[in-house]
Amino acid sequence: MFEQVSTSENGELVINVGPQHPATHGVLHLLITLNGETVTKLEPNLGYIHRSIEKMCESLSYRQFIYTTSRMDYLSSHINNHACALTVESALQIEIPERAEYIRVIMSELTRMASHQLWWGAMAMDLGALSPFFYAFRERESINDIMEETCGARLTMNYFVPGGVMYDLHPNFVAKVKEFIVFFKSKIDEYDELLTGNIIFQNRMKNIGIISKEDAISYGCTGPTARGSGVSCDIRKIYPYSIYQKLDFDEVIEHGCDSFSRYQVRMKEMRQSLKIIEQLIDNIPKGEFQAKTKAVLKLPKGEFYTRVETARGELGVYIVSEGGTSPYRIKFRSPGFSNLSALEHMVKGHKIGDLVAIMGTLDLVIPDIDR
Amino acid sequence: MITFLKQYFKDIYQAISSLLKGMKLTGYYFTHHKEIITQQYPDNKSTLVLPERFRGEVVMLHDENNEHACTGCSACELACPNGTIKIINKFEVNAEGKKKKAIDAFVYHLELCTMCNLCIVACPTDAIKMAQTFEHSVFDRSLLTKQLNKPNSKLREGVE
Amino acid sequence: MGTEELIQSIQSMFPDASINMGNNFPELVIEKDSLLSVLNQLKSEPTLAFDYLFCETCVDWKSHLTMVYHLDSTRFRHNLVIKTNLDAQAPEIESACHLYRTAELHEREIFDLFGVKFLNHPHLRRILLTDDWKGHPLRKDYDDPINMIKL
Amino acid sequence: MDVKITPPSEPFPGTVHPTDGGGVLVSSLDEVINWARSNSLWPLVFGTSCCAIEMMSTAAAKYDFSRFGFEVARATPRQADVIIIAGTIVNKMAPVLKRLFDQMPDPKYVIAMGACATSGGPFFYNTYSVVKGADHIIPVDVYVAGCPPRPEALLHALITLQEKIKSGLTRDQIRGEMKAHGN
Repeated sequence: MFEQVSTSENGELVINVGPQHPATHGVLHLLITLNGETVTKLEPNLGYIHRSIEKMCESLSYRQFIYTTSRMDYLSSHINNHACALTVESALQIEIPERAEYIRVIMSELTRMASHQLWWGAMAMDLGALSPFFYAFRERESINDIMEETCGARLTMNYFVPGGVMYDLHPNFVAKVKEFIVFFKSKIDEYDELLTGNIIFQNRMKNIGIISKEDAISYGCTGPTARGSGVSCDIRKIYPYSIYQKLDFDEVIEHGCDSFSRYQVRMKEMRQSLKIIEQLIDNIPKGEFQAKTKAVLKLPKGEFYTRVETARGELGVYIVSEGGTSPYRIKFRSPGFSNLSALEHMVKGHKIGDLVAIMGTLDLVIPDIDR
Repeated sequence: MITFLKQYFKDIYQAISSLLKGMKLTGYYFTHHKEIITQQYPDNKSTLVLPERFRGEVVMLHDENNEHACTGCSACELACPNGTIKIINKFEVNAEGKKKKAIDAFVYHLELCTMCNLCIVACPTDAIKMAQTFEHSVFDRSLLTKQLNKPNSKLREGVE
Repeated sequence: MGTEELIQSIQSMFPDASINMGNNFPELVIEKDSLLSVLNQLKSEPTLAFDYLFCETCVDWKSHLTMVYHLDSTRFRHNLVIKTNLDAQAPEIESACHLYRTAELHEREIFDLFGVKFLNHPHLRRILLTDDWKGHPLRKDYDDPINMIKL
Repeated sequence: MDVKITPPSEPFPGTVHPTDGGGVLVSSLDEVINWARSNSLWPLVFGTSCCAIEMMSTAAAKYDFSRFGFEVARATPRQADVIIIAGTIVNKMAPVLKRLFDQMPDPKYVIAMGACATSGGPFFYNTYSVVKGADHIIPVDVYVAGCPPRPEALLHALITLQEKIKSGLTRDQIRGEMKAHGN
């Protein structure tokens, strides 16, 4: 299993990165073949956090299986829960109250921002800049406080249930989110000042990890990874779900195809998320927050697929139902899995030192890849 | 050659000036520590208030007569996705000579619990709720398996 | 192109195959031998241009396995599901990874969890589980009395 | 094949001979060493899943575990004193964890953070690849429940570990004492 550092016949060196490595953000194992310092081959070895979620869900009911998905891509747990709840609702044709839709979208966008903040801090730390990590976590904590007050947890919420949300909003929620919007707008400018404008950082990120538009599509890249290469793939725009079609926001697309454009996509997405929340926060409709549903949910026989946009890209939930109380087969099409497959294409020909700068902009969450 | 040198020094100047710009921000926060956000955790224990919805662990509510509202219907046990709750029932003979179901032990595996709140939602009599305690560090894992009903506790009158 | 038109044009392209509307996407059921030619035609036909394979998976129906391909067109934004049945004992199918690069990892995962053998795949090995793992865990008849504790 | 182990005729060099009563100087020196050890624990960066994010939060500005001397998070096991198992351990990862633990210099401590590391947690039932508790692989000193535990809960675990180090007792001694006190 552990292939030792070895040299192949033509003098190329094979080294292991991971599974315990600070820059892989988890337990990713990469087998890298080097010619001198240049990467000639890269092979991911997954499964160090393969928790058999798909098998597990086959024995859980439709109310219960949602909690496992919070642990899949834990940085966008609300959005994962949203995808599952949407699948069940569309299969049972449950109409959810408008208030619940508004709450869901606000929560999703807050999650997206928190995820991008963490990515920003962690990526900068990988490149050797330590202080962005602390700035990013300072802002992230204020999102966590808002979440905790309403959802009851900081990371793995289990707040979206089939039919709506679990509780109503906390009375302080609206005021706190408004406070956060003002607070974060100034901080995001600080982020740009601190890192984006830095020439050293820009030179480090530009012209590495290039993937063309056609390749990005062929490799199945989604999310900011593909949008940095000019692919329009925001599910919120092209196949709108929930109330996204009513909202005014832009799909951020950059055409640089390199690490820096992927970086910029995420920075601009944070501003778009703020814009979405600003539109919603003042006019959350009054009313019910949860539709009346049966105690035991039974999906009709058939196959159901839902696509949502998480912070990392397109998440698909594919449920095959036999008419029972638990899914016959469930498949999570996770964004990280496909984005990772493009890593070899991006890294090939670059120096080993650039690996971290390229992998950082893919924003991989390993439990999301392994499931 | 001249243009190359010009570009070279220009690059160095830009790099240093943009670096200083970022350093200025850090320097600002270093000297203006009006917004200290660090919590002094073990020292602020007396003043630390967690949000009331925070899910720390499942507890069973007992009143002053050592009575609870759990009928032993196992709705929570069925709702739990990963077998955290085990209810062991017994049959008690009441004053009229009828057999009545009551809980013998409400076993709660805190080490398995994911605080998903499904058991609280499922409970028809509101016998259990989430507590805000979070200090669950122990030296031995078996201490995390708890019995939630207190010894000699009874079902409250009128709860069906 | 609307969904009705899409179904009609695909039906006229493949008169032998059956196509009907599923819950979310139109579903095309084909023979497993014709998979590569069907995918090739769907990808190269300029009015269809299915250039993005967004999900590839397998379902175990005990009597047989079903491969499910979800296709999307980034130009026209229409979707199609392709299904093909495989034999449960010795499942074999042509690999799609020369048409869609993303299939490479997906197929390794399916090989790992279902045991489907993909012909002409560049390196078909286990990806999620260790190399010495016995069995394919997402099969319905998989049983592991040591690791799996049933609730 | 029969192998007989014959006891050495003279004591192995460096063997500590038990003395009556122990030395006053040495035992108080032990306390000083334990105190110093407990206040400069260097954790290994070992996060596999969700709990790793809470571990990062604990390292960040709001909770800041450097107030207790834990801030020097090391990426290599050879420089670390305590391994915080933050996340699920699966069968494929188990040998890696064991190897990391073996590479750490003595004295070494282990904190199992969260439900997955304590007992398999959310993935205890119906999974084929999850190790049901990290203590099947390496000995664990402190268990923290929660999914994931709050940063304060992790701090509490670290303070609990400090207490243990200061007391100078081993895992078995602590369990024995707990049994003696009826816990």
